[in-house]
Amino acid sequence: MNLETEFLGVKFSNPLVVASGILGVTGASLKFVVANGAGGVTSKSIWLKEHKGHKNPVMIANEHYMLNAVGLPDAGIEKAQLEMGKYMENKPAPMIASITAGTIDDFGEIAERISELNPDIIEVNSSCPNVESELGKPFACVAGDVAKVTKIVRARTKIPITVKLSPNVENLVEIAKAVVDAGADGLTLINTVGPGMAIDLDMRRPILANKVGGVSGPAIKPIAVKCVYDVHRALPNIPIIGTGGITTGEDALEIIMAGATLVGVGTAVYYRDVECFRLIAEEMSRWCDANGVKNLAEIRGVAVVR
Amino acid sequence: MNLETEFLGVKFSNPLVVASGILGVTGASLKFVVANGAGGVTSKSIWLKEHKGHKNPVMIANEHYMLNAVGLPDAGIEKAQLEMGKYMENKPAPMIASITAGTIDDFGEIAERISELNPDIIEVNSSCPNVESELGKPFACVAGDVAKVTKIVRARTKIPITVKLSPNVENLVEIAKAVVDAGADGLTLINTVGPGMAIDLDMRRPILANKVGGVSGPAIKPIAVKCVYDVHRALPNIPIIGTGGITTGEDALEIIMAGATLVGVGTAVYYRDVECFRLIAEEMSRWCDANGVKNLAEIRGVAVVR
Amino acid sequence: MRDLSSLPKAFPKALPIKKIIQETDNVKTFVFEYDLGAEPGQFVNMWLPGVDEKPMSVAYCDENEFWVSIFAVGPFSSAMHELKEGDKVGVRGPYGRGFTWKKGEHLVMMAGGYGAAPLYYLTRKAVEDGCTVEFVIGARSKSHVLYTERIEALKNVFLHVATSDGSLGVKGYNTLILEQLIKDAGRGKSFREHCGDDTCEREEVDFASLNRVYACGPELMMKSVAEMCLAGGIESEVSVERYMKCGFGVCGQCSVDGSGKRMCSEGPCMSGADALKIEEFGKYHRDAQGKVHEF
Amino acid sequence: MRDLSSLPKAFPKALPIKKIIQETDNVKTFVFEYDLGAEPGQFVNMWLPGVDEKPMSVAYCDENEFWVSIFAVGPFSSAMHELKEGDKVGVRGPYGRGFTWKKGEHLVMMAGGYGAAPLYYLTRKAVEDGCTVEFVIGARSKSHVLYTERIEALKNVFLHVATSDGSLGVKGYNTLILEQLIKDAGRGKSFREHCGDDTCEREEVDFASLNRVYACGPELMMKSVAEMCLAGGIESEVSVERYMKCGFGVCGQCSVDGSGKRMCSEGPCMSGADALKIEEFGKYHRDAQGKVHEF
Ligand SMILES: Cc1cc2nc3c(=O)[nH]c(=O)nc-3n(C[C@H](O)[C@H](O)[C@H](O)COP(=O)(O)OP(=O)(O)OC[C@H]3O[C@@H](n4cnc5c(N)ncnc54)[C@H](O)[C@@H]3O)c2cc1C
Ligand SMILES: Cc1cc2nc3c(=O)[nH]c(=O)nc-3n(C[C@H](O)[C@H](O)[C@H](O)COP(=O)(O)OP(=O)(O)OC[C@H]3O[C@@H](n4cnc5c(N)ncnc54)[C@H](O)[C@@H]3O)c2cc1C
Ligand SMILES: Cc1cc2nc3c(=O)[nH]c(=O)nc-3n(C[C@H](O)[C@H](O)[C@H](O)COP(=O)(O)O)c2cc1C
Ligand SMILES: Cc1cc2nc3c(=O)[nH]c(=O)nc-3n(C[C@H](O)[C@H](O)[C@H](O)COP(=O)(O)O)c2cc1C
Ligand code: FES
Ligand code: FES
Repeated sequence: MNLETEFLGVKFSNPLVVASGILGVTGASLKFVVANGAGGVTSKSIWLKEHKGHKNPVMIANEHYMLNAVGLPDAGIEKAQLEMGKYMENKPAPMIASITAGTIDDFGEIAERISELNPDIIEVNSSCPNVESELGKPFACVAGDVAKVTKIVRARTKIPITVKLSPNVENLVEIAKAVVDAGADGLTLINTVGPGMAIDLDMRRPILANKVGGVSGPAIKPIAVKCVYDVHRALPNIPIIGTGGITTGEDALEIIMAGATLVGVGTAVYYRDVECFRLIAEEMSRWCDANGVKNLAEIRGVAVVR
Repeated sequence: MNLETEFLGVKFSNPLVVASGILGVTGASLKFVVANGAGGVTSKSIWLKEHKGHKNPVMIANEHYMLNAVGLPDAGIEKAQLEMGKYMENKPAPMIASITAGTIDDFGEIAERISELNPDIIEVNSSCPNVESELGKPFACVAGDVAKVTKIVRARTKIPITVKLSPNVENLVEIAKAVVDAGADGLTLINTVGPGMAIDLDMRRPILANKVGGVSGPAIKPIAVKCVYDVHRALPNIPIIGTGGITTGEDALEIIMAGATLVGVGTAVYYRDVECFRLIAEEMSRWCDANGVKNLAEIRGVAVVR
Repeated sequence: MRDLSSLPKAFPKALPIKKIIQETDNVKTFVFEYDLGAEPGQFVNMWLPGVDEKPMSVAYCDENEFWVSIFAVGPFSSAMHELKEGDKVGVRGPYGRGFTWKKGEHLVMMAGGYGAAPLYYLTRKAVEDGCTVEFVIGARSKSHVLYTERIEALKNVFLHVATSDGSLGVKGYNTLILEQLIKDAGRGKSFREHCGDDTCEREEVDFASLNRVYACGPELMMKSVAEMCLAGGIESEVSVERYMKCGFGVCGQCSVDGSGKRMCSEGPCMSGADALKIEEFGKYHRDAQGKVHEF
Repeated sequence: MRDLSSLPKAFPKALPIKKIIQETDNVKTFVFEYDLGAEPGQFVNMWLPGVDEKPMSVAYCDENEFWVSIFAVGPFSSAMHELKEGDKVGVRGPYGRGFTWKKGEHLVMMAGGYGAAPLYYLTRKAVEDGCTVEFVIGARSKSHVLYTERIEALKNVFLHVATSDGSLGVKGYNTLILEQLIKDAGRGKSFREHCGDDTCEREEVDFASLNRVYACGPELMMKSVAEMCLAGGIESEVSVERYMKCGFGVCGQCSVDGSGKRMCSEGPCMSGADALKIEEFGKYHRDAQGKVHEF
C-alpha cells in the first residue's frame, strides 16, 4: 500500500517521523534515520543559547519502558543552523524543527531564528518534564502559558506550527483547544509520561543522574492513544502527530484509528533498532493490504465514537 | 528474614497487601489471598448504596500493563457488612477497608458505617479514574476537595485512615500535605495511571466497554516509585502503602527504598497468579539475607537523597 | 515472573464467524476457524463491541476450528443470535480449568441446557482415549434437546434423553436416568428396560462399572448429580459457572464462598466432592455488583 | 519486535570490584567477577552514583571475569581511581561492534594510551585462533607504557614499543614501527635491525605478509594507521570513540558526520577504510551538547 501522507501541506512518503530527541543531534544522524525508512524527521529540541543537559546515566530501559532525563542538551541556535543546514541540503525527507525555551520571549526569538532555515514545520516543545526544575511547571501544563507560547511563535513565523503537549495534565483537551485558538496548526501528542524513577537496589540510589526521567516506550502507548483519541474527538480538523510507544505497524495503525495523521516513533529504536522505521512501514502496508484498506485516510479516527 | 511490619499501629506478618479491587469482592476471596501469602488485605471500594460498574470488557492486559475500567461496582454497605463480616470472623490478617463515595457527605456516612465493622484501617479512595464522568474530576485531583473528604472521614471515625491518591496530578506533594493536614494517618500511593485506551484494529473500536481504563502493572512501577519517593521525602513521618506495578520481591524492595512501609500488590496476580504474594515475600527475604539486611526498616527510604 | 508466553491471553482477537448452525429455536452454534487450543470444559470470553463480553464454553476444538453454542436468554446472547456468517466476534482465552478423564474409562455425561455442548467436546476427546460414554440429556421438551445427531454419530457413545414433558425419552429429570445407570452398573440388562427410553437403540447394558460422571447444566441438577455420585461411590466432575468479568483470576468476581476459589481459574471444572464443599454451590450466586441471588 | 532476550541491557548491574591493579601512575585496571560475554572491541558503560557514567572498553573477558583499564584524566576516571576493592560499580553492556579477525592471520596491534588494554584482549582471542601478533605500543615515555608484561607472556606475540622521548624502544610515534613492518613484510630480516628497538628480543622477521592492522588510541594515530594501510593494501580496523550517552543507539550523541552512523552501534570498531569515509574522522568530535571540537 501507498503510505504517502500529507500533514499541514507537507508531503511525507510515509507517516513515520522520528520523534524529537531520538537520533537527532546532528543532520547526518537524521539522514541516517531517513535512510532507515522514516518518512520525516524531527530535530532534537533547539534552544536559543547553549543549554547543558543532565549527567549520565540519562537513559535506562527494559522490556516495558525507557526512562530518560537527557535534559535537552543543545549547543544553541548557531550550531543548530550548521547541523540543520547539513540536513537541509539534499533534504531526503521533510524536517520538523523542534524548538524550546525557558521564557516566552525566547520562544518567539528561537521561532524567528529557526525559520531562517526553512524547516517544513516547527514543533514547539513546551512540555519536557526534564527541565521542570528550571522552568517551574512546564509551560505545556498550564493552558494559559502554552497558549501564550503558541501565540508568540505564531507571530514570529509563517511556517506551520505544531505544539507538543504533555500527557501529565488533568485537562489535555482544554489545553489543546487553547493552543489551537492561539494559532497552532497541528498538535504533537504526547511527550513522555510521569516522570518516573528507578532505584538500584545494590546502590540504594535512583539510577538516573537526574533521579527522575520521562517514561516512553510500550508502557505509554495506551496513554498516547487515549490522548490522541480525546483531542481528535474534540478537534477533528486539527491534524495530530501521534507519538508514544509506537513500536509495530499495528501500534501505528492503532494511533491512526484514534485520529493521528503522522506517527512519531522514538523509543522503538531501542526495541527494534533503527530499522524499526522500515519494519513498521512494512507491517502497516501488510495489514492494510490484508484488510482492504487503500489509504490511511480511510481509517483515520475511525475508532472515535461520538 | 522476618518481614513483619507495623503500619499505623497494626501488625502485618509481611508488608504485602492485596490492592483494592483485586480479588476483593467477597470475604472468602480475601481469605483466599491471605492463604496465598498476603500479609494483609484491602477490600474493594465500598459505596454507601448499590453502585453499578461498567459493562464487560472491564479489563485487558498484556506483558506490559493492564487497563481496567471495572467502575467500582458494589452492592452497598449492607451487603459489604455481610461480606466483610465473613472475613472479620477468624480474620487471618489485617483488613484495610476501602471506601468511596460520590459526594463529600457520603464519604462521611460510609466512613461511619464501615467503622461499625472494625476494620484495622480505612482507605479512602477518592482517586478512581473510572468514575470520573459521574463525579467530575476525581476528588483526589484537587487538593482542596480531597482534604475536605479526609476531614469528614476523620471526624466520623476513630480508625486509622490512609488516603489513596492519584498519580495523575501536577502537584502530588501539595495534595499529600493537604490530606495529612486534614487528618490522614497514612497515604496509599498510587491508584492507576492515565487512563489509557486500547483499540482493536479489526473491530476499529476501543476494547474496554468504558473506552478508557486505568493503567496498572509493570508499566507504572517507575511512576509509583517516583510518587512514593517524592512524598516520603516531603513527609518522612507519614507511612505509605506503596502500590503500582509491584510484581517481584525486587520491585517491593525498590518501593520500600523509596519510602513505602506496606506494599500494595494488584496486577501482579495477572502476571504471576495469586501465589505472587508468597513468591514476592520469598524473593524479598532472599535478597535481604544475601545483602545483610536484617529488617525492612533498615532500608526504608534509604534511596531518598535529601 | 510467569513465562510471558504462558500469560493468559487478555486481549481479544477478532475472529469472523465461519458458520452458524441453528440447533434449536433458542440455541445456535458458532464456528470459528482458529487454533484455540482449548481443553474440554475450558471457556472463552466473547466480545461484541458496544454490547458486552461474556464467558462461553468451548463446544468443540481442534487445530482448525472451534465452536461455541449459545442459548439466547438476554442482551448478549440475543445479540450473538443476530449475527451473520462473516461477522466478527472478539475472542480471548481459553480460560479456566477443564475436565479430566483417564484412558478406557466408562463415563456418564449429564447435560442440561447448553451443557450438552461442552460435554460433547469432552465426549469426543474421551472416546479418542478409548472411553465409553453414556450421554444423558435433560431438557424441558423435545424441541430443547441439543446435539443429539452429533452424539449419535460417535462410536461407543450412547445417548439417553429425559424431558420434563415426556416429549422425548424418559419423562422427568435426567437424574432419573443417572440413578438407573448407577444402580445397574455391572449388571447385564436390556437397555430399554434399563432406561425406560423408547428411543434407545442399544440392546444391552453390561458395564463393569461407571468410572466417572460429568455434569454441566443447571446448578441444582449438578448438585444432585454430585450428591448421587458421592453416595454411590462414583467420581464426578461438574462445571461451576459464576458471573465472570476478567476470566483470568484478577477481579475476584467469580470467587465462591468457603474456599474463596475463583471459578475462572481454580474452576469452572472440579470434582463433585469439591463442589459440594463450596458453601454456596446449588444455593446462591452473585451478580455483577457482588449481590447474592438464590437459585 | 526484537527478541526480548536480545535487547541491549539497559539497566546497570552493580558489581563489586574484585581486584585493582596499578598499571602506571595514571592507569588502573579493575577486575570484576561476572560473565559479561563481551567481544574484543566492545565496551561497557560504568556508573558511579552521584558522579557520572562513562563508556569503557573491555580489556579482558572470560566466563569468570572481565577487566577495564582506566586512564585518570577527569572527574569520572579520577573517581574510579579512588575506589577500593569491594566497592561497587554499576555496569551495563556489552555494547557496540567489536573487532573481527580470521584464524591463523598475521596481525599488528597499534596501541596508544589505554588502547593497549582492548587490543590485549583482542590479541588473546586472536592468538587462541592461531594468529601471530605484532603488538606495537606508543606512549609519551617509558612510565606510560601499559600491559607489556601481559603481552610478553603471550605466545606468538611480539612486543614493539615507541616513546616520544625515547625512554623505551624506538624514539617517536609508533607509526614508525608500523611503517617498517609494512615495508619489511615478507622479507627475512633481523628484527632489531628491522624495528630499531633495542629491547626487542626477537631474532628474525619472516612474515609471509601482514593480514590486518588494528589501531586503538588517539584518533590522529588511528587515522595515520588507516591511511598507511590503505596505501599499503593491508586491511585495518580502528575503534572510533565519540562522546556517548546511551551506548545503545537511541540518543544519537555518537553519530558521525557523513554516514550518520552511531559509534556505539555501527561502531566503535570498523575497517580503517570505513573510518576514512567518516567526514570528521581525525578532524573533530562533538561534546555533550553536540558542539564541535577539533582534534
Ligand atoms: C464458565 C461459563 C461458561 C458459559 N458457557 C456458556 C455457553 O456455552 N453457552 C451459553 O449460552 N452461555 C454460557 N454461559 C453463560 C453466558 O456467559 C451468559 O451469561 C449468557 O449468555 C447470558 O447473557 P446475556 O447477556 O444474554 O443475558 P443476561 O440477562 O445478562 O443473563 C441471563 C442470565 O445469565 C446469568 N449471567 C449473566 N452474565 C453472566 C456471566 N458473565 N457469567 C455467568 N452468568 C451470567 C445471569 O445471572 C442471568 O440469570 C457461560 C457462563 C459461564 C460463567
Ligand atoms: C567506546 C569508548 C571506550 C572507552 N574506553 C575507555 C577505556 O577503556 N579506558 C579509559 O580510560 N577511557 C575510555 N574511554 C573514555 C572514557 O569514557 C571517558 O571519556 C574518560 O574516562 C574521561 O572521563 P572523565 O569524566 O574522567 O573526564 P572528562 O573531563 O569528562 O573527559 C576528559 C576527556 O575525555 C573525553 N570524553 C569525556 N566523556 C566522554 C565520553 N562519554 N565518551 C567519549 N569521550 C569522552 C572528553 O572529550 C575529554 O577530552 C572510552 C570512551 C569511549 C567512547
Ligand atoms: C531519549 C529521549 C529523548 C527525548 N528528547 C526529547 C526532546 O528533546 N524534545 C521533545 O520534544 N521530546 C523528547 N523526547 C520525547 C519523545 O519525542 C516522545 O515524545 C516520547 O519519547 C514518546 O514517544 P516514544 O515512546 O515513541 O519514545 C525524548 C524521548 C526520549 C526517549
Ligand atoms: C482490576 C482492578 C480493579 C481496581 N479496583 C480498585 C478499587 O476498587 N479501588 C481502588 O482504590 N483501586 C482500585 N484499583 C487500583 C489498584 O488498587 C492499584 O492502586 C493499581 O492497580 C496499581 O497497582 P498494581 O499495578 O499493583 O495493580 C484497581 C486496579 C485493578 C487492576
Ligand atoms: S472472573 Fe475475574 S477472577 Fe474470575
Ligand atoms: S551513545 Fe546514544 S546513540 Fe550512541
